[in-house]
Amino acid sequence: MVSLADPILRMRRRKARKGQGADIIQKIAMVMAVLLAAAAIFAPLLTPFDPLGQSLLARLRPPLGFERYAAGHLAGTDELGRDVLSRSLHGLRLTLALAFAGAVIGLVVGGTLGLVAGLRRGWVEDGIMALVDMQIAIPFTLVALLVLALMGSSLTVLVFVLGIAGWEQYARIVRGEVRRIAAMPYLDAARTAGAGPLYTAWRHVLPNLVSPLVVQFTLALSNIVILESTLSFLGLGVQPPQPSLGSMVGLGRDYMPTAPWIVLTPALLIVLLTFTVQILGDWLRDRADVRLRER
Amino acid sequence: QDLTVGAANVSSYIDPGRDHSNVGSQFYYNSFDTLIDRDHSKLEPEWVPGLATSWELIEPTVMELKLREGVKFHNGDEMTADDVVFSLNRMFQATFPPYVVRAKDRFANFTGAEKVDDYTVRIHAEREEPLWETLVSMQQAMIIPETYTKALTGDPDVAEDSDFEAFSLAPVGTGPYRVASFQPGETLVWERFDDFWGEQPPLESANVVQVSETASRVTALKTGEADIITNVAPDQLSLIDSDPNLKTEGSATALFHVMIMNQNHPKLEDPRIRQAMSLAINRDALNEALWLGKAVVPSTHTMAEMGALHQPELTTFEYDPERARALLDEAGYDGFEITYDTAATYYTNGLLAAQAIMEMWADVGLNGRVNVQDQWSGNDPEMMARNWSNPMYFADPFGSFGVMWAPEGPSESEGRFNTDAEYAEKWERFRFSTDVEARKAAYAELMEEIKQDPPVLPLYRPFESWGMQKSVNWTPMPGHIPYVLDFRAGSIALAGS
Amino acid sequence: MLRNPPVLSVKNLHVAFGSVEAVHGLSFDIHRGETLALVGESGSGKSATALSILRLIEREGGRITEGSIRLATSQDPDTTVDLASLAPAALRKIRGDRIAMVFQEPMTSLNPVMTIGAQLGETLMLHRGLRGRAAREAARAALARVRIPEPERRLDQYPHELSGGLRQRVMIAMALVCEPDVLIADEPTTALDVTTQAEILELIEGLQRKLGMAVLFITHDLGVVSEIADRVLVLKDGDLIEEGRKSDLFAAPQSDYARELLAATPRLGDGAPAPLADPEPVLQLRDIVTSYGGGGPFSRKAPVTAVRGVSLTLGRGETLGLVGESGCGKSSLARTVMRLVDPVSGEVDLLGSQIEALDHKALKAHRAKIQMVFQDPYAALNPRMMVRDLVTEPAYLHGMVPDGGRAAMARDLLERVSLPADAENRYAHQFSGGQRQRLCIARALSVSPQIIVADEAVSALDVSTARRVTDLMARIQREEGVSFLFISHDIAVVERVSHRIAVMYEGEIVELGEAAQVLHAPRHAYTRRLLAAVPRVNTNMTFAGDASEAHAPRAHVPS
Amino acid sequence: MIAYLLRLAVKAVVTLFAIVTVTFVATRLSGNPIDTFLGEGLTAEGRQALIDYFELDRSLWHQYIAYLRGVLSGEFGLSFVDRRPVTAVVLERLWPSGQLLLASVALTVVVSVTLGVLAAVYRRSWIGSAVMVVAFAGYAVPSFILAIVMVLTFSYWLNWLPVVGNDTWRHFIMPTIAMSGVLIAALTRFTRNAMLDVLGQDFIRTARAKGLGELRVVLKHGLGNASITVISVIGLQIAGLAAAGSVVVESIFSWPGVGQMLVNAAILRDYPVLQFGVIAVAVAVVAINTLTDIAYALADPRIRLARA
Ligand SMILES: Nc1ncnc2c1ncn2[C@@H]1O[C@H](COP(=O)(O)OP(=O)(O)OP(=O)(O)O)[C@@H](O)[C@H]1O
Ligand SMILES: Nc1ncnc2c1ncn2[C@@H]1O[C@H](COP(=O)(O)OP(=O)(O)OP(=O)(O)O)[C@@H](O)[C@H]1O
Ligand SMILES: [Mg+2]
Ligand SMILES: [Mg+2]
Ligand code: NI
Repeated sequence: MVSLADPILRMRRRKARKGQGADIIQKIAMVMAVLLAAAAIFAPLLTPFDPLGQSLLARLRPPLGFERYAAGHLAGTDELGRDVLSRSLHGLRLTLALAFAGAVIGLVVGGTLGLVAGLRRGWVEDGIMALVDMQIAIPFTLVALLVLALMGSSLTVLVFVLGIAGWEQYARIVRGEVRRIAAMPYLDAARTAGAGPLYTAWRHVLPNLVSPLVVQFTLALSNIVILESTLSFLGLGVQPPQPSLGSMVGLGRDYMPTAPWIVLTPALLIVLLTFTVQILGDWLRDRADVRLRER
Repeated sequence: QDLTVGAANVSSYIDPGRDHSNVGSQFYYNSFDTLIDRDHSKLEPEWVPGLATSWELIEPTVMELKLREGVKFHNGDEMTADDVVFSLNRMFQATFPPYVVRAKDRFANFTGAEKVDDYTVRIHAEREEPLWETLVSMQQAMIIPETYTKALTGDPDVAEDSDFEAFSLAPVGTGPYRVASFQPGETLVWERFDDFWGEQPPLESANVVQVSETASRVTALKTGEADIITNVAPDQLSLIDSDPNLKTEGSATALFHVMIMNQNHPKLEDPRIRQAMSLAINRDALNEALWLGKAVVPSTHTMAEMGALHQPELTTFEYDPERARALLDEAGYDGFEITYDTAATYYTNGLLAAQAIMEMWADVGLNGRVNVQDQWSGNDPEMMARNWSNPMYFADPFGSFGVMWAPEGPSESEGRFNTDAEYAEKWERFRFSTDVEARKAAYAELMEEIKQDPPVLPLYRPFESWGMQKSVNWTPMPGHIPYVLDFRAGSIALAGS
Repeated sequence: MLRNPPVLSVKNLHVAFGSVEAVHGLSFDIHRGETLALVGESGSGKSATALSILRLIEREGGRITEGSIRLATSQDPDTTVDLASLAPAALRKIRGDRIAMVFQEPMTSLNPVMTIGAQLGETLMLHRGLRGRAAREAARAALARVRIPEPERRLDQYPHELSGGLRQRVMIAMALVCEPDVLIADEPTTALDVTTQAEILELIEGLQRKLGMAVLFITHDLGVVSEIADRVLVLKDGDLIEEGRKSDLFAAPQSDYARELLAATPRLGDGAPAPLADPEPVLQLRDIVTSYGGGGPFSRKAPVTAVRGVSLTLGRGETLGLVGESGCGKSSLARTVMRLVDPVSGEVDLLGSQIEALDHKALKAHRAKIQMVFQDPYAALNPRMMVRDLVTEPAYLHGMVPDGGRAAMARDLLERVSLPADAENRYAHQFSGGQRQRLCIARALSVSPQIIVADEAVSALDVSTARRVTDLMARIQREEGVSFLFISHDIAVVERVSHRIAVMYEGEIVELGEAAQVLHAPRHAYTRRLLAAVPRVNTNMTFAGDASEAHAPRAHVPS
Repeated sequence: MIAYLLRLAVKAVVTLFAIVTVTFVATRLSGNPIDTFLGEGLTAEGRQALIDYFELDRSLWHQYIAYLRGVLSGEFGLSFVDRRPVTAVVLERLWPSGQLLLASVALTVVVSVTLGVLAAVYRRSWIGSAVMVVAFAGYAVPSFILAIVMVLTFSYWLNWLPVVGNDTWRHFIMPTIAMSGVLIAALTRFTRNAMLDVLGQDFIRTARAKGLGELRVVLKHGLGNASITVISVIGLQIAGLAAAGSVVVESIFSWPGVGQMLVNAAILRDYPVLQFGVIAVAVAVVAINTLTDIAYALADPRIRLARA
């Protein structure tokens, strides 16, 4: 019978929801997420040192427990004698802020374009999808490079660049979803009820986009963290002396053989951050896709 | 006897006339000769015959040179006066734009070269020239083959621009190594040139590979993939020195890292502010921290290489935070932001120094911000301050300060430095006086002007280091311009040969 | 008759999914040459039982918690192996060789990227060790056996190149390729048209007679049961309710549940509502032509003309039934009437206004007069809207109710379709299929329409649920004089509700008349064919008429 | 199929034309190249001489038309910096990059398909979790960190592998792994999801009902179908990610490829190189995309056999 869905679906949903707790890795990720967010938000309160405060006489001091440890600098000092831990936490803060801002921009730009493409069809859709194809064909690092080289890498430009980094992903997802939803009978139902396109988009299409977008948003977050660090590697990321996780790693990499601690803390934070976000994103995706959980 | 060099940079073309970059200067001396050479093991200039066996001034403005006979170019052509005249005049009477640039900033006094006979040439100057040998021994005056070059493209009898373009990718000289292969920005392979006129060099071949990433470069040295690596930052020295198979060599190179300031920026017009920017910087502290004290902090724009014109007794630049504060007060500095531009990686420790300087500025109440951009901003009217380097292109104050800060020179053209008639007059005396004392005095006066209305602050002579296998016996020589990789006889030796 | 040991014997079978038990102690035997039908409504555990026999249930996340499934060995019918505890390797030898299975969905049960030949060959190689030519020949023979035209050519085709009926034949051929002792058919015809269904049933019956295998036939359709079964098991919520010979069941059902099931099953010839005398026309269609695609120069598909010159009139208070096989254009007609697609030509006259060419704004005023109820009650309700908003949305959009009045209106509507008033705060997924369809009707009623187009409105529902929904519609018609355009491919259901019936075939109305006339004196050959294909009860028992029941394809077979 | 191919071709051409235009405009907007690549210390005259020499003062429109004409006749101009035809500059570097890309994609496909299948089949056991954790971790480590850590470990300390250049197969090991890290992570997850999707479908049950062994069910029926979706992603994601990764990896391993060159060209505003480089990369990516679209169509009979 066609209506097999009802009891099975309900049961699966229940199972899925119960399943949430089961995975230890996901639990750990959630705890990590809270810790990281707290560390970022309260960085100014948590850190004993000014992240920009230099001490040229105490450069490159190793972390606690090593010879030449400089008192108070638990994670050591960097190439200008700044406290690595303080910088890392402030870096985490900036990186997270950047990632959020970037992901939101991507969401708005890509989401809007995808929505328009999905709803309008015709040449509008073709045009937008051609843009998407183009974006895919030009490696984004190059685009970023060009824009940053052109406009100088101020924070605003950087946010903008990171923001448009993932727009085409959003656009593709939204368009696909919109088209899928557009084929759903409940849109026909709304139309026969007299709903106009704006009402339909707002009331019927958007709410159904929320969960795929949330998933994409988390993925974009971690992608942006990585992208920011890659741009920093190329000298185009957050500019010194301002610390971001990416720029600390990017600029500190020359010291990896001699003073690995400069890179270690921020690199660890990057890995933790992206790892956490990815797992949360995947968890959200599995949750959103009932079928995936069941098989 | 082969050798591999891991270089931070390999240039994108090889033409000694066109180039004056820190990257390019690494490569010319092995493949090209000048007419007059100098003993590079000595700091004081000691002229020795190069492609010319003798030279004399037959008039105050004319030098006649006797050419060495039997000198072969790498392509087998024999060098004659035609080649020399062609090489010199491509600079002195330049038409190819990249040459024009170089002609203006250093060869302006030379009107042309002329062939007397197959092995005699004359160089004509417009005015009496106090720096004959120095200028003739410059990298830009190296000799290239005429027939070969002209025949590279188009009409084989005419030197088109495209000939010079082509030459820079397939360079041919008279030096002890010929360029066997060249991938711009990647690799350069030298092979011993058997018909070299002088003493045969010790290496069979040498291979320069660009390895831009510091960690990779150090690693390549450690794994033995490279025998020498360039651009070792002071912080990496201990790493290499601690390895029993490796060692480092270095010297405070004949170049200043400088901070330039825009005299014409509306907010910096008051010289007191620029003086304060300068006085606030504790260059000795930078040296101690970033260069482990190995760099040299000058009191004025001078260096020992300049021989008679070395004037360390002048104090043009100093550290005096108290005075800086006072000057700012006097000038009514209101806390506006001063940007300090720097490239991300071009200068060793450049970015670190920039950040440290911001702290030092903050100490005296200056509100500075580092602005990292790879784009050259020295000609941007918005530019307030930035880092730069001022190499010694040849051993004279003119070859260092003089090239950049001449009236209507590059700095003035870029609109961040002003000169007046008085400055021009002093500059004339400094440039053309034949009496050394007169030149010294004039230079001191110029320095005083710079002190009063500063457009520049030399930070230090950076300590440039090379890492190498213990078996390699090489060290930078004091008589060279910065960065030259000199692999000629007597300059390098490999143990166990 | 000699004692005939069962070929398959299930004892006290318990199946659980996680902690939920789906089958609670089922026991039955099947003998060689016998067809045992397993009936019950959705979720009663039919498939769970079938999958347990092959031990495929573990792959679906279930478990046999208790009981035995004994299969007679091929050498000696008196010795048996217990499938419930057999080792995987031995089990694999039995699957496809001694016990084979045909699944419900022919569209998705074949591997889309392998040719038919390859898929058949796989089984042959596995169990018969045939390869190359021999395998191909055997595969061809298997296809020929299920009477697939041009079997040779089919071997190199992919599933998507075949129609649904052909695919189901391939499935059967694949199941029978090793001539199994037991064939399990899990709703093998549910996804098919009545006419195709009749052919498949006949095929299975014929093959069974020829091969003498035992068949476990799973269905929820009593009509099908009456056609094919020897014995019947009735299942409800995992419990065996009734077991017996087919004739006994139809003649004298023992349990209440079986009786209820029989009663709800619509039977052709039960009689239709009497035709109305000259009702005032509310909807008139003239020469409607509708086609899809062929839009721009880059369009992928050639245009498909789904409706070809249809003219119809619907009277006030009347129900017009529209029947026809899948893909004949019924939904397209409905969508045209609703202006969800624009007709290529023709006129739609709604209560005196021509609406076929109105633009969106002008149309809106007319939308309140005509509403639609869709086939799939799951997809027709936005899963993220609350019931209150769902059912009042049309009225709200037409400004018939202020924002603040929606709750009250929703309660009123829910009451009219006999749903509890507290349902207003729930979401669609918290209702059963029948309840959802009621929500759809309530939603349509919110604007007090004069016409409701019901496109397969009960096809997705259980017989008993469907019965309750059609009753509800009849009541609404009685109370409010609403006209229905009632679309279904199931003639028995259509008969029960329609004053008049229109038969559609390949986009055209081939026959239109009063219900009794169309059903008893069909004029058009297609109508006769349609009627003949409806499964009939061929016991000489209680039911004088024919039995048939609603079955709706989940994925429609494209024609 | 023919119509499908035609559509692909049209799409590819349109995309490339757009890319040519956009890169042209973008490079022109990005400031005067003179200041960057010959920048320091030019006199005014010298500067003007160079501007004339490089024809940088012509109108944009003029330059664009000239450029388009050049593109159509295969002429992309001379590099501003080393004054060679950019085609030579770029093409000689395209192959090393291509080799690295191919090696990475090969490694990625082999590893991630294996891992992805494992993760899907054992998704309820620790094997599946372990694979996924590794995949997540791979995605979380920026490729330059991975590269430098490898360099320090395997070359600096252990002295097992060379770091400079692309001469022997041993030179390929680290760059390939560094570049594949992210790709493997991405593709593994994708393969897993695609496999889960397929393994949940009806025909898998049919295959099991036939008595097929689990290995054959998973590989032939499961992977056979999942590979269709996986192929589509290889083109789309992998090509893009790889191109992005190459910039970083090439510079660390002194790989003579386009990635590093493009970065330098962007910084130096060497328009002709940048333009042709971007176009060359785009052509490569579009070609890979188109090829995968074709592979996709070939793998999926539903598209392959669709009539025009
Ligand atoms: N994979 C599963 N996971 C959990 N529960 C399941 C699963 N499959 C079926 N069930 C539950 O087991 C019970 C029996 O399901 P089954 O599929 O056997 O019903 P059915 O009689 O075949 O119904 P239908 O007519 O819809 O096919 C139902 O309550 C259903 O919800
Ligand atoms: N959106 C569409 N685009 C293209 N063709 C369509 C579309 N919808 C339906 N068709 C085609 O139009 C024809 C009629 O389809 P329609 O859905 O009206 O049939 P139906 O009688 O309602 O069938 P069913 O009983 O399966 O619902 C079919 O051939 C179908 O393939
Ligand atoms: Mg079932
Ligand atoms: Mg329909
Ligand atoms: Ni310079």
